[in-house]
Amino acid sequence: MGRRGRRVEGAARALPEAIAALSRSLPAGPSPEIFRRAKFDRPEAAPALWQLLFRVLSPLAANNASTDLAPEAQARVVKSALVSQGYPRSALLQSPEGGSQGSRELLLALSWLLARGPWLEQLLAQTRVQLGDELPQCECDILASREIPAPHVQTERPVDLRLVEWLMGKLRFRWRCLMSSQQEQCTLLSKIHLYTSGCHSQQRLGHLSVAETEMLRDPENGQQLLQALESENIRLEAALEWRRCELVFWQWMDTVLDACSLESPAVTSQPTVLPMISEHGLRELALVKQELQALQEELQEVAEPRRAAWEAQVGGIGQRPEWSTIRKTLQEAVERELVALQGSWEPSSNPAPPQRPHRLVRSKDKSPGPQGLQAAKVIRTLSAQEASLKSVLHQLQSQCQRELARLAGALPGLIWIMAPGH
Amino acid sequence: MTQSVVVQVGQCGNQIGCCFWDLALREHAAVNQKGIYDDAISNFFRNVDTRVVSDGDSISKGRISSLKARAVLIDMEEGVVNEILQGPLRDVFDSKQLITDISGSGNNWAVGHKVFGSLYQEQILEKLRKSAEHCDCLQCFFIIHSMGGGTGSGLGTFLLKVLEDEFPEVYRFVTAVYPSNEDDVITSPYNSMLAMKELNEHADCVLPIDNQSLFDIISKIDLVVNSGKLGTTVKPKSLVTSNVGTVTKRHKKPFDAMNNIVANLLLSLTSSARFEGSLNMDLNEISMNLVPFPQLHYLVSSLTPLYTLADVNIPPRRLDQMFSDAFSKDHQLIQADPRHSLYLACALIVRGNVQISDLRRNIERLKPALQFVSWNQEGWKTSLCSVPPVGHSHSLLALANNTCVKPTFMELRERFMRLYKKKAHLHHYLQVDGMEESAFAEAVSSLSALIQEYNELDATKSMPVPDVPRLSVAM
Amino acid sequence: MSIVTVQLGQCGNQIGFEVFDALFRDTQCSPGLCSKRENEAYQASCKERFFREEENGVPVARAVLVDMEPKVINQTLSKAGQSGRWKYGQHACFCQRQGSGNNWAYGYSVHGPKHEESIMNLIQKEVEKCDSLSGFFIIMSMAGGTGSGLGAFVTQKLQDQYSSSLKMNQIIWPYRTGEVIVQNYNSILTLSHLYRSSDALLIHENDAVHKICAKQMNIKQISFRDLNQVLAHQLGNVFQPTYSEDGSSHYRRDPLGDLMEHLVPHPEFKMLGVRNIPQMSENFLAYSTFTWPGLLKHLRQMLISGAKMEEGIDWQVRPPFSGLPPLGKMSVHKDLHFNTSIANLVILRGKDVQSADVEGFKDPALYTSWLEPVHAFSMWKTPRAFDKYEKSAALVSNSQLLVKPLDMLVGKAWNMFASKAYIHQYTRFGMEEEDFLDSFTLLEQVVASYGSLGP
Amino acid sequence: MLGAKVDCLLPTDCARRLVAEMQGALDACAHRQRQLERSLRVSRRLLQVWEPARTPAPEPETKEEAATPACTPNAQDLKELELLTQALEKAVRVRKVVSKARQRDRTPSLASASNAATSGATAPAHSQAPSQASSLASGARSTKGVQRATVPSRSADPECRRRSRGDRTQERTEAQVTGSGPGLRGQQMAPGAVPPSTELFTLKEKGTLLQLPVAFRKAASQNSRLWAQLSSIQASDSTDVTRAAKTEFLHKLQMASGSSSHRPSAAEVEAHVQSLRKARTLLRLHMQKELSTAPTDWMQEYRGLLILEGLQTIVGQCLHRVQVLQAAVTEQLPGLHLVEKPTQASSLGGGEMDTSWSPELLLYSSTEELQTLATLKLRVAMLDQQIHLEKVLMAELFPLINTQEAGGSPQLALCRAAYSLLCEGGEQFLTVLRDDPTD
Repeated sequence: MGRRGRRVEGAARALPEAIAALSRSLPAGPSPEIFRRAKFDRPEAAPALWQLLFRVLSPLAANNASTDLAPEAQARVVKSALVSQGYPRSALLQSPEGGSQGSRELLLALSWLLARGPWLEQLLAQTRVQLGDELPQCECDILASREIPAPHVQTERPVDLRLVEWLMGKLRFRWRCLMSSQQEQCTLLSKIHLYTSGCHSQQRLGHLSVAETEMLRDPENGQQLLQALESENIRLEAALEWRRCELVFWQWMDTVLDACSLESPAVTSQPTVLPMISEHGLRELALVKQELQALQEELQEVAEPRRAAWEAQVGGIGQRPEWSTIRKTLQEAVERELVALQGSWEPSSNPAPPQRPHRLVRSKDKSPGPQGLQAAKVIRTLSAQEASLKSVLHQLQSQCQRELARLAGALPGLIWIMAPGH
Repeated sequence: MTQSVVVQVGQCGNQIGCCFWDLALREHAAVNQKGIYDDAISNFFRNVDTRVVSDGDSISKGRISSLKARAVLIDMEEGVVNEILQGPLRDVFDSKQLITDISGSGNNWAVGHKVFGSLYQEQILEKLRKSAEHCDCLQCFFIIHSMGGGTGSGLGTFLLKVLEDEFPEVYRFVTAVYPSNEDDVITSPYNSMLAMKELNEHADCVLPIDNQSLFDIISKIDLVVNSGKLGTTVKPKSLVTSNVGTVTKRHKKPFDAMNNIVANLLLSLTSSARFEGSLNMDLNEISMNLVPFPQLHYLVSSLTPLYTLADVNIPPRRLDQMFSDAFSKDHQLIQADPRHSLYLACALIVRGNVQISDLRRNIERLKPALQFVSWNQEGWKTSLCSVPPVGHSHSLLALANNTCVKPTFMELRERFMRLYKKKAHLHHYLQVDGMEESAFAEAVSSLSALIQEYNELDATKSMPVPDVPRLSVAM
Repeated sequence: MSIVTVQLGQCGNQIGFEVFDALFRDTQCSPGLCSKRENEAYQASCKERFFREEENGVPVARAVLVDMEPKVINQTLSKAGQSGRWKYGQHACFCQRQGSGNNWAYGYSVHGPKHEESIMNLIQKEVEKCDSLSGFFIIMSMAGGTGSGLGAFVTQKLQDQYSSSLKMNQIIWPYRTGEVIVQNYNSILTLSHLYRSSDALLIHENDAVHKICAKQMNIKQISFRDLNQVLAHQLGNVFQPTYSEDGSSHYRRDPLGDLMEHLVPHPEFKMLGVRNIPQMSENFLAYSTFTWPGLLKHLRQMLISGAKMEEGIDWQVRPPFSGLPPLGKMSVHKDLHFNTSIANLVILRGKDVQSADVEGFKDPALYTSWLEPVHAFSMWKTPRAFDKYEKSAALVSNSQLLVKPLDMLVGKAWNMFASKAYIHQYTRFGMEEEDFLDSFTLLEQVVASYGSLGP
Repeated sequence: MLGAKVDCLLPTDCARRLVAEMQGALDACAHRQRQLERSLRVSRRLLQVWEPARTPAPEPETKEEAATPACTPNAQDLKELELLTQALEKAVRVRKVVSKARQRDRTPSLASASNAATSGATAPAHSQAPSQASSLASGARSTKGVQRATVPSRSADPECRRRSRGDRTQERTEAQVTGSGPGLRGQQMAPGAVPPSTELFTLKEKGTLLQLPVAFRKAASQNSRLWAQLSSIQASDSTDVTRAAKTEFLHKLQMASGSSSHRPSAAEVEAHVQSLRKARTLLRLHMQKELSTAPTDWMQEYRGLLILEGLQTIVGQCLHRVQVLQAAVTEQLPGLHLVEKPTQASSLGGGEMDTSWSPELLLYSSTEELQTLATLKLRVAMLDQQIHLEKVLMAELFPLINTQEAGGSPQLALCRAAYSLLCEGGEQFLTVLRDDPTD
């Protein structure tokens, strides 16, 4: 205690400031006093923390769609979100829903989130005021929601495969509709950029964005935009401050953890908790496994005879003096190639699509414009991506075709006539 | 806009052609009041500035300066062509469009086809090319000739082959006048038979015309006119027999009237291609719709109402009568009865103030009485041209691909065989260089094959034809 | 969003003119009882879709005119010019001197490739004038050569070049008793090709429209112009602005896309028929009053009995198992005439449209077993009256309505094909018998698929 | 009638999954579409004639709209004139109210004050105005402008006339000049830089004259500075001490929760699955590339062999990873550590590498380029979605087809639909003909 004692002493003033900074940087963050009370697991601190966690963890809350959810429901959302992110402590998960208990556990959960990475920054980024024009960050995320949504209409009637065809057709039309809307949006954006060129105070931007132009056209909205921007600035300042002095908070959290680790020692099983992994995830996993196994078999089929042929042939080559060096270089080259290949599916080594927020800027061709990502470069990356996805799709389709053709061959007395072009 | 070139061969061809140009000029004069050279006129005429010596230049737009017929006149005698050149139509032709000889073909197909054919091939080709050069888009050659004589049938059919080789894309419509039974040319069965083979092989469409039928029609018109019934009066501005432009001015000459009918047929046939209408019919549509098999390209035509062919002012009868008449025996331009034979296809080319509903109504009305081949139960091709013949409110030209042409061909074969069995006059033909006897046999078998095709179709007439089993979809 | 119309051949150009004229006339009509602002929004929406502005203020149709011979195009241009209200673009026409001669193969294999570049350039120029392109409306007949053959070719090229834009073909089905003798060949070739390259085939039968002219419009001597005007009226009723579903104050941005998404997502079912009510001569209109329940009742019966117009509806036809008491012994047989739908779109325009009740169209018995009304039925509306009618309703239906005509058409063409008649006319231009067989196969499938919808 | 009716019904589970997947995809598209529509509406409005979104005078039409639809078109002109006069009078009143309100309250936000006052006067029509305005074409707009400019010449008040053109901008500028409240942020907002013209204009005509207000400029530059600071501070991540403290905290928390091992979370599994999926795709592509090139000499032959064998090894590793994951997920082997370090791909809680938070510029040079870019993005997303659906369909349909009675109608129906969905992306269809037409 002695060694730590001095530190805590020194941090006596710093701690409230750090917590205050954290609070300010969070959306509707609670007062430092709440944090203090939570350390002592005081019930009055719980509701505020539930609220906070709900706000930062629920995607619904981000849309302001269901902030008026019942406390129990909010708690459920918080718990399942924490579980899905792998929060290890079961004490919180077992706590009664939305009650006033467990404010310390809530504090721990919040800290856990903070400790794991730039969570605060991500929160800020999620709600950032958009001034510039952007293309959607990654359309994939928007379109391909991997979660299975609950069907709108729980159909009582049996489903005919033709309904699936119908829905697929609808989807194709929606895609095309998106395409043309997207085209229009580009046309309009580009016009606005062109018409306002030279207006922006920041030289490197040159022209106004839609938000900025809209602000000029409709001052009332502009007022709101300005306010939003200013409050974001306040939160950003707070976040910076928090970053500067968070150490003291973690030291303090240590003491919090010490306080509670005695209370909830060994909860071995997690009976009440929601399933850790969705059925969907498991099925996906099984699917990938199947495909990998198929690939494995195919590789075996081609590799083994080649190896045998090679062994037969190698007798002659193996005698040559230069062979061993050549073999070594080849092996190294292949290894490099494969390592690079392996690396290409690790997300960290995949900077291709710009993950950073970006702002669309129209720049004149060939003029030495501002620094930034060139659209042409992104287009190249995307084209490559598109081509590879296309080939994947075609490959799947021809796999299906082979499979169905096999079936067709087995049926006598019928002629299958495919669409022309096959 | 497309253009057509008329090639008139022999005495008969040139006489009909002459009528045609006269009527065509008058029709366009009536429609085109402003004297502007337009697309419709350009179909048959080119506009030439006579002040410019160079002949090649045609004027494509603007006022009509001097119209020249898109025609090539061919005869191996000089008489008819000279008459034309001295007559009122002399301005629409010039010497560069003519090919004449003085010797004549002597009613011998072989002389026309083989002798004059090889003699004049280059010259003919040159004139044809020249006429084609004057066109923006040459679509059709109308070849007019008789079957019985020597020049028309011989050189006329020789020409077909030349056209086919030189202008494969351009349609060849032949108006062929068949000799009547009382034909005074003894060798006419030979000539016709030999010509038939050429028509079978090298024409896209043949409109057979029978002199006898034309004569009957004229008689009927005369009867109406002379009977004094119906308060008929001679129309001052009518198109037909008061043809000042033709060779002779004698009204009573039946050939003039008969030629006029044929000229009218050509005008009606091309009306929809020349003038506006709510349902156009281009010339290339005719063979497309009416020729189901390459050989069966003989189209029986009928023109109604007949008074459009006469100088008389008969009060218009019901419109529907016009449609009924077109299918009656008396109105056909060959001796045939389409109503009692089998239709392969039928076209109705309507001019004047007639609407689609009139057309539909009449087709529905007439259909039950007509027999169509099983696979073409609704084989109607229709067109509506808004410009009627001069002086009339409407008219109808019916073209039928009908097995009723068969008797004409059979009779022709019979008459031929009667001579051929005796080898009568055969030597006149065999003397001619390049003419061999096998040509006769080949001509007969060609015609017989054609007759056989009609026979086979006729055989399907009485028996019910079951529908061919369709492709059967499993699911 | 804008729609670029491509008018092909005599029929396509004549109809195209009437369609634009009808659309424009309607925007100039007295708006009935809707507010001025409302009316302005309606006009603006229509204009954005079908017209563009030019400097001198005369609206220009977003259209490309294509024909292989000049007569009809010249006529069409001058008619539009004379109207003084709107006009066609100065360089929006393409014509040649010589038509396709009723020969599909000539249009598709000769004219098509020969003039592809010029035609596609014209279309592209028109497309570039749209801020936002929804798709193409291609008007053509299927009997002739230019409309059908070149139309199929151009549609194919549009599919290649503008794959994400929508393509709707307005097809004129020829008189059953023949306009063109080879119409059945041309038709099966057209339909089968469009089934591959187009998104929706909106079909008008000349016979049906003719009957409407005779029976409903009381026209004695019916001209093509009369037919085309009825048709244009029906199309206007479908494509003039209606409110979008979510908010009631916005006009639908992309009617073509919405319509297709509702009606033709399935690749085997692309044929659409249009019915509208009321349709009558102006003389009678003044003496007539309509109620929504009355109109909708008639429209529904037209749908289920497969009637093409209001007059002569067979009231005996009942949906199967609809819970209504059967009408004696008759009803058993009448079921056979019941027209099963895949999907329907009802469009209502005019006074009190909010009060109109379309429940009758949501009966599951109307639809094929595998599609529920929630997927199969949709409704558009606007209080703005359409073209002199205080109230009017249109129905765009993907149903068995056209399967019988199609079956007959295929049968006739097959008979002709079996005798090999006219085949030489097509093989001259590079087609093969195999091509015919492909077309027959596809259409037999379409017939079978539509046929198997029924109860 | 014409065809036999054959259903191809799906088993419940399969049906539920397929419909849910399709519906999900449809909803995702619809969602994106709505987003786009919203931003399109804003952009479109910007390109139309500029005038204030809300005119001080209530438009006569709105009044008419509210009125019963009994007014006949004949009397319309008269009525319009009358309404217009009324509206003008009201405008004067409103203006008075506004200025009074400003003097009385000295509200910090001018906008809200005038807004409240105006909306008080014009009641419900307001909320609709902007959206309706957006759907008006420029043509219709300008005529209206002209109309309004000419008709009220009856009104004696010249200010009224100018006002009736509805140039809110002008009003605002003027208000700012007269009001000039000290240190009010809201007032600095006023776009004094908008060309001081009373004329309506479009962005195309006068867009280059626009200028951003000072207050906004300040806030914006501060904003970007702060983001940059945040990025840089995070890149250095304060001190190692802090990082160590955090790590220790996490460790202790883990220990304190009773389970020392790391159990994968849903997000992690998802990340793994995603990377495995990508791995599988790339591996297959690589294999095909290798197989499609014929070796020209023995060196290449050897190289190809090595690659194929190497790929085999990698696939084996991946399979192992799958097994470990499966095991960990189903908890059959508690406490087993994953062989590879879990990738940090989950949307929250990872990505220490990517630390820049300030926006990067994405430079484009032409509309076409922008369109290409956007289209490609969308197309990639769509392909992704399509591939996903394809796999789901494959997984669900093939077992089904194989269990059906061979050659039976249900199987045929199933095959046809499956062909269309699986091989043609639902665009084309297959015809099955009977070989024997007599049947």
